[in-house]
Amino acid sequence: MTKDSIKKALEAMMFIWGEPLSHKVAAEVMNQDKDLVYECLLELKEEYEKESRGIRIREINKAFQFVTSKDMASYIDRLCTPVKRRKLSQAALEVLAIIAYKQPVTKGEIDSIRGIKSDRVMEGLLARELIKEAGRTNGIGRPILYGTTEEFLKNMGLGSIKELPEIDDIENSIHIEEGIIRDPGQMELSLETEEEISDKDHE
Amino acid sequence: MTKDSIKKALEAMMFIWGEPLSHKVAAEVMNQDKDLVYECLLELKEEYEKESRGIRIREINKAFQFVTSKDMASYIDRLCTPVKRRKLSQAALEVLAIIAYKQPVTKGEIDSIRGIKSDRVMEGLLARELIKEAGRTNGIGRPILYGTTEEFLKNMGLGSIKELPEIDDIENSIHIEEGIIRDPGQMELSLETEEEISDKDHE
Amino acid sequence: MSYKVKMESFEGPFDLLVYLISNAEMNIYDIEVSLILDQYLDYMTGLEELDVAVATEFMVLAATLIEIKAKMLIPGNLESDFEGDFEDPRKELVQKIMEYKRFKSASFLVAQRFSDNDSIYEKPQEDISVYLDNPEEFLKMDTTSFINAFNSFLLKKQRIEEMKREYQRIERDRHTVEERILYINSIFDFAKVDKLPFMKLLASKNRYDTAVTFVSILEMVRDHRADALQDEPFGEITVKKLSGEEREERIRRERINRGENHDKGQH
Repeated sequence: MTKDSIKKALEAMMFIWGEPLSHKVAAEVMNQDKDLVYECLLELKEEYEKESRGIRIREINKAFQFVTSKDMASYIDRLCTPVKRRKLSQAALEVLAIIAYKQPVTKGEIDSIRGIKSDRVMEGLLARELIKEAGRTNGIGRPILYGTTEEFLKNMGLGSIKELPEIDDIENSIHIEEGIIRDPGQMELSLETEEEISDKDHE
Repeated sequence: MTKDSIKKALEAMMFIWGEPLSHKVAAEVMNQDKDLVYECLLELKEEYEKESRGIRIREINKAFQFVTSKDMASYIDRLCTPVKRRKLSQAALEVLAIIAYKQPVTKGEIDSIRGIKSDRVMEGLLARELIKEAGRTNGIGRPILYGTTEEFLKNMGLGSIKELPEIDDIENSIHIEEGIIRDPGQMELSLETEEEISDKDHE
Repeated sequence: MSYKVKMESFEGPFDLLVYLISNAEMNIYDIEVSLILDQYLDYMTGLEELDVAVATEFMVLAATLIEIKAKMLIPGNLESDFEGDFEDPRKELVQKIMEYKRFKSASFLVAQRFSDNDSIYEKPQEDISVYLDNPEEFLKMDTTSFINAFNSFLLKKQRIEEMKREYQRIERDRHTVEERILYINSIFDFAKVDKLPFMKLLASKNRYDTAVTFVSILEMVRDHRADALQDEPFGEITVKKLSGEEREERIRRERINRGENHDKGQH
């Protein structure tokens, strides 16, 4: 099979599959080398982006799926009035951030960082499949460890958890203004403000 | 909106809609002239065909929908059809191994190595195209020689028979010893009964 | 207080603490604990409206703050020119606050990225139900299982061959009991005596040979070809070869004995 015909087959398979299609599965179906198939998928992804098409290819853990381009959201909204995803509460975002950066992590550790119990918040995150159980520690009572899911990566627009930005970079790039973070509804605005909570400069 | 951006929006809308998308509905969503939109849809359809992509656009009564290209049917079949994995029986694996390592080899030699008749097992392997006839010896009765097939290599994930992993002392281990087959009484003691290719193992 | 903030809007005690510190424009590494504690306790008056579990969490931190304040009141504790192992009682708290702040920042990044990607849509899987009832057969085979299966066959074959060798050896050995009797007779003939110590009859001194010789002599005794004499337990065994006449005499006597026994049994 030429690279070109592999790419065509990949288009068809991704379209039918809907869910992210693993490069290994695709390679097996076509009876081709999986590294070659992965290469083709990456190229195809780039082609769609370069041509700035209405549909794009998203990579999650070496699995690929067709999705709509961000810019098309307004048309889709008007066409389908899709169900708006419920926004996460600030508590949920905190827990999610802790799990994302410290995974695998126990509920005890999360509680300790936040200084408050996170049980209900975690139930919600589990129900939305943003976090999952990821084994147990060997410690007393063998507490459950938690990690993030593929659904989390999708929502973050990340190809893999390795692409998560360094936490120190965030602190430098994100400015938190007091009054606004209190109100979860205005959270998106809060990111543009200037005042900083960090007192590092005083050191 | 330029024709180009109309086309992009149409791609995204058709992708999400799934069912045939009427040019009128699409035109309404984009707030564009419906004839212009129809023209764009026709052009888009042609573009996909000209580039012979894996996904195409199908028109039904001025409504348009993404579908997979006809040529891709076999990949779709393979992707979507769940596989029932069959396992070879121990007897079949033994015979296959002897043939793989000693090929070309006669049935007599195989029987002698295993200490039991292998007729039924070999029929199964021939039917599955894992082994094939590979000429005849010049010996008495000119017995048929057997060898492995390309299907065998494919199943084993080998590029050629030379890539077969080495077994230590294979020659010492599977030498053909005279006495073994002589005493039928001993045979029951020594070898399990022959099995057909079993499909016990579904995954 | 510069402006009013509801207790409910704080995610937890750390969240409140971070707010108070930054609102007071304090250096996080040099918190004025008594001031912050007063403000913190002020806010805690609003806790009555919160559920008990949450209130507890806030009180734990309040207790920590009180403890730190107390420690700091001990004279000398805060003299920076003091040489030695000086441990700031605020150190642990500051570390915890800093960690909390890091993740708080990260949570804003998560929020931002989530809202960015909210506008990307995926479509459901196409209907593939037609394929599902009709699974394709697939031969499951890989090099590892192939080699494992074959190695276990080789092992089995090896065991069988060992067993077979053993079997043949026993057969051969059985044969040699008769051979050994011939050999023993030939030794007596050669020595031209009728009595020989057992040890003299051995062909070699291994255990196997000893056993075969012993079994052969037992066979000869049973057959009235020889007598085995032993003066004391574990003493030397002397083998006496019986002549043809002696043997016939023994056989005759045995028959009589058997006949008498037979008659007794009749009555």
